[in-house]
Amino acid sequence: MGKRSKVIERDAVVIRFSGDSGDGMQLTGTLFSNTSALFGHNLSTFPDYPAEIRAPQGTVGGVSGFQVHIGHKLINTPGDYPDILVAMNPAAIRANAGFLKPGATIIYDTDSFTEKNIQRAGYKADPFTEDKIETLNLIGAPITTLVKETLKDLEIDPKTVLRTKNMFALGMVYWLFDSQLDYTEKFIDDKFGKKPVVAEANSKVLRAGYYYAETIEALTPSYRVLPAPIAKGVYRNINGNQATAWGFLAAAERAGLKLFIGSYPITPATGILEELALRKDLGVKSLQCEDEIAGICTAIGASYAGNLAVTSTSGPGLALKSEALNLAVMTELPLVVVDVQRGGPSTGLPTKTEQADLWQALYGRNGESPVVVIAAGTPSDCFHFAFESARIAVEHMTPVLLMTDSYLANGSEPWKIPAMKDLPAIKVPVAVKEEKEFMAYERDEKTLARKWAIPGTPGLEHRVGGLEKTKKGSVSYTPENHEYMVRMREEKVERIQSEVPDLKITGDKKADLLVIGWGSSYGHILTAVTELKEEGYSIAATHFNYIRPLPKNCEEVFSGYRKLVVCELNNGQFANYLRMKYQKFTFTQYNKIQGLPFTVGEIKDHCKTLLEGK
Amino acid sequence: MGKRSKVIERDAVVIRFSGDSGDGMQLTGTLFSNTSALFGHNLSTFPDYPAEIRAPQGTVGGVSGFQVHIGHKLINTPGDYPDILVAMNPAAIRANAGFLKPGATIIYDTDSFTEKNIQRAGYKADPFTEDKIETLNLIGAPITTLVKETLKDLEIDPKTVLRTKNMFALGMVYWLFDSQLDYTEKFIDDKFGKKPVVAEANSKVLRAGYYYAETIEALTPSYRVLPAPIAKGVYRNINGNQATAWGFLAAAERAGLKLFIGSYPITPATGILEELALRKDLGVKSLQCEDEIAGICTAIGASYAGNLAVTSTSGPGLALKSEALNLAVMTELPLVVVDVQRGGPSTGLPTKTEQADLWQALYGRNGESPVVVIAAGTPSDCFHFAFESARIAVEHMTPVLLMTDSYLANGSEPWKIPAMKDLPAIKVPVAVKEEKEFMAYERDEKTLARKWAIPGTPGLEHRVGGLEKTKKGSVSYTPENHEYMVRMREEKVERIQSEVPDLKITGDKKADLLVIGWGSSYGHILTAVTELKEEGYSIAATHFNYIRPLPKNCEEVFSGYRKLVVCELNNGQFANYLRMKYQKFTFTQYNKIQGLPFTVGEIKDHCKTLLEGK
Amino acid sequence: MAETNTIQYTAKDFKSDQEVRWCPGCGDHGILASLQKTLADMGIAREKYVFVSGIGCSSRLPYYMNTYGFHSIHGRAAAIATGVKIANPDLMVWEMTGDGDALAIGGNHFIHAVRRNIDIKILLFNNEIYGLTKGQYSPTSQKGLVTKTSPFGTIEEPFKVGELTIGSHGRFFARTVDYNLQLSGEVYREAALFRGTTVVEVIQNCVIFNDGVHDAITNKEFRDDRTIVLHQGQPMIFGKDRDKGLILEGIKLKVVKIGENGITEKDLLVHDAEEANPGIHYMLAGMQYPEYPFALGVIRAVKMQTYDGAMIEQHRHVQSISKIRSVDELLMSGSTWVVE
Amino acid sequence: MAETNTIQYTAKDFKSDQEVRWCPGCGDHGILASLQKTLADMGIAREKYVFVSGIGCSSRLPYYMNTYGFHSIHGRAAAIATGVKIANPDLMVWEMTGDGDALAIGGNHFIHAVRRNIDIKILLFNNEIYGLTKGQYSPTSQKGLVTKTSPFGTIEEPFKVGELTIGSHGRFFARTVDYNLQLSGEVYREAALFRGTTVVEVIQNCVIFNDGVHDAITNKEFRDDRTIVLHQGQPMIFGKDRDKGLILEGIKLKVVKIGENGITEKDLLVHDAEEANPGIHYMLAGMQYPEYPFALGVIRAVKMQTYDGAMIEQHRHVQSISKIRSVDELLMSGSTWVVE
Ligand SMILES: Cc1ncc(C[n+]2csc(CCOP(=O)(O)OP(=O)(O)O)c2C)c(N)n1
Ligand SMILES: Cc1ncc(C[n+]2csc(CCOP(=O)(O)OP(=O)(O)O)c2C)c(N)n1
Ligand code: SF4
Ligand code: SF4
Ligand SMILES: [Mg+2]
Ligand SMILES: [Mg+2]
Repeated sequence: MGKRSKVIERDAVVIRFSGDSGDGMQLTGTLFSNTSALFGHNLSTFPDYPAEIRAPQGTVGGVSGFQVHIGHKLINTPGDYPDILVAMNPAAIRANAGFLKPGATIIYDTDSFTEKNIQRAGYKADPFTEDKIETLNLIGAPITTLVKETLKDLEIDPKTVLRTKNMFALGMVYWLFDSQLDYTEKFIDDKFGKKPVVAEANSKVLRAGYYYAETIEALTPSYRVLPAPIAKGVYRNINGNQATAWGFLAAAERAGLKLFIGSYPITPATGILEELALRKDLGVKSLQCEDEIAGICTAIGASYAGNLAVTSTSGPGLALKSEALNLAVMTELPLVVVDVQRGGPSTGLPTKTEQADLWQALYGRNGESPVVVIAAGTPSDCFHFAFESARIAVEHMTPVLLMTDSYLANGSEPWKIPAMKDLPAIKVPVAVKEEKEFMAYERDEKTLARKWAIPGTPGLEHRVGGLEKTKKGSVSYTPENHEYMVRMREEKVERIQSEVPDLKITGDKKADLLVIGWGSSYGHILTAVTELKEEGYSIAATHFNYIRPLPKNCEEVFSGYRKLVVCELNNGQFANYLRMKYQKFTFTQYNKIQGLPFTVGEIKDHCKTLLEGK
Repeated sequence: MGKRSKVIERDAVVIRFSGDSGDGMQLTGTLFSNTSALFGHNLSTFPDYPAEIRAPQGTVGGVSGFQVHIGHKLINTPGDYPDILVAMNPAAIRANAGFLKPGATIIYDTDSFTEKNIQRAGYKADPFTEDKIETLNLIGAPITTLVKETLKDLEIDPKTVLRTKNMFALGMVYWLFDSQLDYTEKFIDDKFGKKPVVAEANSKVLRAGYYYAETIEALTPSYRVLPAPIAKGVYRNINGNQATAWGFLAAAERAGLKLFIGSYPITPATGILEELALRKDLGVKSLQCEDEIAGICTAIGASYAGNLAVTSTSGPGLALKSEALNLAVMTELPLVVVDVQRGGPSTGLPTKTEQADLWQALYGRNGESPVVVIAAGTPSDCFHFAFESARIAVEHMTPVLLMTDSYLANGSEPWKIPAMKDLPAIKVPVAVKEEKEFMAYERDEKTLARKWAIPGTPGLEHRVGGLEKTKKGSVSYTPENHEYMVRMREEKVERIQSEVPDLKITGDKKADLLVIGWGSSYGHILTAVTELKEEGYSIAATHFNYIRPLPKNCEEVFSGYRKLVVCELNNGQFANYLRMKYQKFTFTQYNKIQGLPFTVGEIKDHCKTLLEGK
Repeated sequence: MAETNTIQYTAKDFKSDQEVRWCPGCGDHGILASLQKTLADMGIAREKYVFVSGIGCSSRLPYYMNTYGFHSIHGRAAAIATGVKIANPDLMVWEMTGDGDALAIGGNHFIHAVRRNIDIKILLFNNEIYGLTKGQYSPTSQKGLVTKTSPFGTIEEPFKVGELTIGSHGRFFARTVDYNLQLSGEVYREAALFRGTTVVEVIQNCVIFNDGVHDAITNKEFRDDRTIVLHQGQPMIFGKDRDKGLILEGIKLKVVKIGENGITEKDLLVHDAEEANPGIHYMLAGMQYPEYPFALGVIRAVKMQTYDGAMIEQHRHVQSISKIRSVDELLMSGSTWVVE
Repeated sequence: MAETNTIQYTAKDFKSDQEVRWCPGCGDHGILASLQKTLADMGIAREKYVFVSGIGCSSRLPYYMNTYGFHSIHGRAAAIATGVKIANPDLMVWEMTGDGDALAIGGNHFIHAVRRNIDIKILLFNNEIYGLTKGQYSPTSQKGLVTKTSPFGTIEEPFKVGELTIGSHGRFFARTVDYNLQLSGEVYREAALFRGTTVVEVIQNCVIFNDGVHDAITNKEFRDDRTIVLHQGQPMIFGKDRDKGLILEGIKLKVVKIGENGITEKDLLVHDAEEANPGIHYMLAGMQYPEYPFALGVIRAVKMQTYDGAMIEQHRHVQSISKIRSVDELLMSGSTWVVE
């Protein structure tokens, strides 16, 4: 397929599609990653939407991006900075100028570089010199003109013609990677099946882009990324919200319960509700409620009545749910609350990522209010931890807070599809009528969980509620009973520690520096530490998914290192939590509060400073 | 006034009035304490209501109590256990049996010891033997009969007759203390001015009780508590909620602002709203809102529009306010949120006291959300700290969380009335129109507070809101701006440390044990440590009213002691907070989670164990 | 939902072992008694009932019913009840609430439950005061009422429960009085049998904090002249001597005297609770003494698909067309690839 | 409140320096333009205006007004606006809100603001969808609407804004359409001049997530035949040829054709927005195509004391009778004693 003057073989490549909200960049990115996945690459993706639905065309505020990281080694992040940027207009250059790899390639539509667009993007005249990126590998193509030309014989309206520009760019990129066009052509056929002309137009333009790239000499170097050595199995791409939703479906099936979700839409959590709303075929009861409070309250009602109940939200919504969450604590009902974190405080940065709801999750309620707190580490991880959250909630009769964030929710990666039979069965502690009087708060000796007495069962009629209760379930203001119950609720949650897997270490058990992370920074920390180790540093990493209770072996792990650094996207919440729990260790902290994930480079730099300053 | 076979002179005496909710015990206790105050005693009082409005008559659940501690030395608590119990029925005996001083006197109405009442109280036949208190100084009087007898010539209905029983008991108690009846008679005249027969009946019965006590020999020993050496001034009794409300009134006056309160009723905080609703004469704008969220939101609106804005609630209400509190954090508006803590989690023990909302106050919000947290130590203290909270909120343009609790809210003590001119003037950072463009988030160099641009001012039109903002007040999603603003908001709160008074020490700067408390445990800890010191132990105490920021000299203070113990009415929240902030010290903790304040005895016992186990 | 009339119960079967803790003389006692009696007569199995409540004196009721009960948090009973009903449509879900619980903090859940027409039976104890917190005004307190938080009288107009219900797209609204066990029993039964959100406002006396506030319409001496009990298909007659009635004059209701100005029973409006057009029900629910008699009985009862019913239907429909029947099938659906 | 007609402004004076970020073609642009024009014409000093909003596309409006503005949190605008107005009754407070913001999460504050009759001007942008969060159904979405959270169609009935407003004891309700700048201007002005809570429902098109949902009544071709613009004191006539009208038949409204069956203009109902009895307004607000024309204009405008006005009055009254004029005096009042 055409000559290639220079082919660069690479372990991994990062490519970013960037353009106006209307330019179809999300779709383009998705198609590219699916094709890569089919080819056998490891990959990780991250979309980056503007906060406005449609910010003014051509402005930086309106730029929509989609980054894909493909590789034949393990890919743990969507990549810090792109090797290849596809920029549909000057604003896309401006938005990305500060975030490109040295020597990166930029493919751009020269037709879009009109005076008006250049100025709208905030440039005076020449984007490349003004942003000092004229040294990069710039590949301009008159995409708009070429697209019009390509489609001049088809009978379609000009709007539709322009909407195919992204396919031209995608075609060019495919040539760069020597990829097949089949998958994308099939997708186009499926999508526009009902409008054959549109399908034809898109295919035509896709191929036009491909051949254009082949034709012009400028398009070197081109890239080759070998397929990755991947475990056998059936795979699919999955993002964090979908994985979360599906994890709950799996848990419901393995528990033999109906799944109930009561939620109120909020970015970036809405996807969970949307995904589950589709699953009427699996009997999911999805309620879009009037507000977050109703979201959790309907879930509590459903839990009381015997469903596996879930409510999903983001930070501001979690704040609203906190009073009712305590009702679940007091009534000891199983419930999973998902907090897909975003930038705070208040409305904050609603479309950006952050890990600053940890305090709220642990402590944001009146009184002594223990709940289980779990945080997922990667998009596909969300499946596992959603399942785990539901399992723990049901088996231990307790609310569980599952924390993900904007980065996980929207990011996606290939995921090896598990079989339901390989997942553990969830044991539901249903109360049954016995001879003796039913005691609503009688506890299992081992777990301290009470039994789930489901309305409709004859003979188990009982009352629960938010007031302090005796073992029987009657209201009690007795001092000793209250202290006893406070300690029981606490102890019940603490005992779950016996089921929490031990911390794992990446690297040696003893070293100069241990990098500690939790939740969504997993991939970045892992990559940074792996690379540093390869570079010869004495370093290791460990990662927390279980925040409360913490794993048993924390002390043992921490003891192995001279320095400990906690990296998180907030002002040090987990670091402080560890300080409080493990007073004898000195935890330094590395924080970023910018609405963005860490870059691998940032973590490496910080670790080097720590190691060199030893 | 009659012979007294034996008069016991005492530094302090604790007396508890106890009876059915309908027996008027709260009024009796209040009258007794006011009389004592007039006589010149130091005192502290604590009422103890049942949770139900009217629990079934004659049951323990329906017992209403009022405890008064009077003394001629400093009185810091309402006393652990009473020296004298006035019990209007068997249930009152049952409710208090476990909480009496050795050798205590019990005055009771023998007429109420009917078989029915005895059984309702949960006894079989004889309360005194069944509860093993027959050894105490029991003084039975046929109060019901005597009251009927006294009033037989007055034309009043039997219900009213029975309602005067409390006055008979009060008369007996007054004789015990050789008190004057003037104050109470005047009170009776004022209260029943419109119903002279009722006034006469009450006075008659009061005197009848007094003379009855004088007549029966059994009424020895009697007590004499000398007046206390009290600072000159005008005094009044004040409870915590009233003091809080008045502190805000004072602050508004000293700031030259109108006071606004938006609240929703909730036990035990309602009194603040009720008190301020009375003050239309001082121009207070009091709104009883539809819920807690509206309470804080109306207050935020009022603050935006230039009022000194306050919202008051208890734990569950604070949970509901947390989302909106973050709006105040983000918009940097002055606001005081009062949390009158009660037993939690959830509805918990709504009429009982606890200090378990500390975590929520500090951390119960999404994102990085710094607010000032202040806790009052005694009922009258609430005045000072309400004033301080308002001052800090306004001068530093920040929300402040003021924490009191059920114990402070309902407890009362004499309070030396301050003059407004002696309180500091509050400097309001009002924005004024200048030449240059108005920047909504421009900060004062020293405090980092922004200016308050009050709607209605020409030329300062601007927008604020919950999204992250630039200095100018425009929405910004820029990574660096967000990190900068997060740090500014944090730093603004931290800088208030320069105005936080240093920790004070009761006892020596170096000793074996430092007892650390915060908020309402002040009196109990102080008393316990003072007594232990007098008993020769190497001990000191320090107390926190400023929780965030903490006082500057914490480290210095902590360094002076071999052991540190944090006493609080929760499961160790402040202890953990200190662990996180001062990692190098080892804090032990002493907790009680029973809906009750500490007793002095408990603290002493625990300290002794710590000191002896050294 | 559960079938009726299958089991023989007496009111006692619905009494729990908990001591009733309302003030002596409180109207809540009557409500409880009437409810226990009604349920016993319905013959639905006891375990099928769930009583959900918020917080308030009224919200204590579930403790006294020997059924499943959930005494939740302030204002949220409607949302919790919704969850219970959706989770298990086979249960009969009652919500016990007060004027503060349902209409102050719980206002949003109230209007949305009504709008959705979810099959829960709401009993709103309207004593026009916050009882449990010892006497603050509520959203139904009459303007000017002096309470602890309105020492100089309130300055806000109250909601009328019926107007708010119908304004929220309500299909069932009825009203009764605490002491009238007979009427209450009838109304509760109608509510129980109706499929959809039923709002029953119970005029309730709080002897401690708002005693006698309903006197103008509940006092024995005049109540027959100042209230009208509406019955389906019956002319709107009222008065001790049954000599007064209601007619429509222009766009308004009007009280007339039978026999005067040639008015006969035939001229009166005939009550039709099942009329879908809400206009007349809205006016009936809003009637207030002295201009009008205060309306009792079932004022509106218009059948409509319930939310829970529609959900069941939609599930059935989707399940009949979807190819996905298990999580395994779901996970394998759409774009996947095989690594070998 | 501020006096009108004192200052000369043009619409431009009310434009802020912020870039307008709604989608091209969004109905919000028209609302903004009409509002800026109306305010300029009112002649009230710019600094007297406060625009409070919640969260949603609609709630972005305050950024574009060169007045005081508070873009708050989701659903709470009514409560915040209430605080602003009470704190400083001299301000003119506008609330910008959406169907989700005002009626889903903000439902409780909405009905209570309306009930209290606090003098705030509510503009509810009704696009029957959640725009900002990218297309979920709202409490005003028509039953059956397919959205991201209702992939098989919603199963709940919508609120009608006018019914809920009147059911909450509302005194002012009006309706206009985004693109109709003329009518909108008139309605906004009426709302501004009315003392009390004014609810203006603006029928708004969301081009991205619910495009054309109002077409049946907004399409140029039929809109004159399917809507009726109500004018105070005018007969209820509508239609392209102004040949249709409304009459009352029994307890219901009915559409008639002038000229048919002997009907003349005189037989038609005459609009009286000031009629206190809410029955007819309730029916007018509830009218829906195709049975009825959809009503626009000021449907209800009944004067009543405002909450803010009543508070000022009560303050004056108490201040005239109380002896306490300063905190010092308060602290010294009641029982005190002197220690010398
Ligand atoms: C979140 C929260 N806010 C406030 C309260 C306090 N509270 C309990 S009941 C109540 C009002 C009760 O009034 P109503 O519903 O009319 O019941 P009633 O006691 O009159 O029957 C209030 C304000 C609470 N328990 N929880
Ligand atoms: C507490 C909270 N919950 C949810 C959200 C997410 N949210 C923002 S706007 C919105 C709905 C907006 O709908 P509407 O009010 O109709 O405004 P529109 O965008 O349609 O103008 C939602 C659910 C939020 N910002 N805050
Ligand atoms: S306070 Fe009122 S409503 Fe509550 S139990 Fe007593 S009488 Fe009934
Ligand atoms: S999403 Fe809809 S409502 Fe929002 S700006 Fe775009 S068109 Fe307008
Ligand atoms: Mg009530
Ligand atoms: Mg909308």
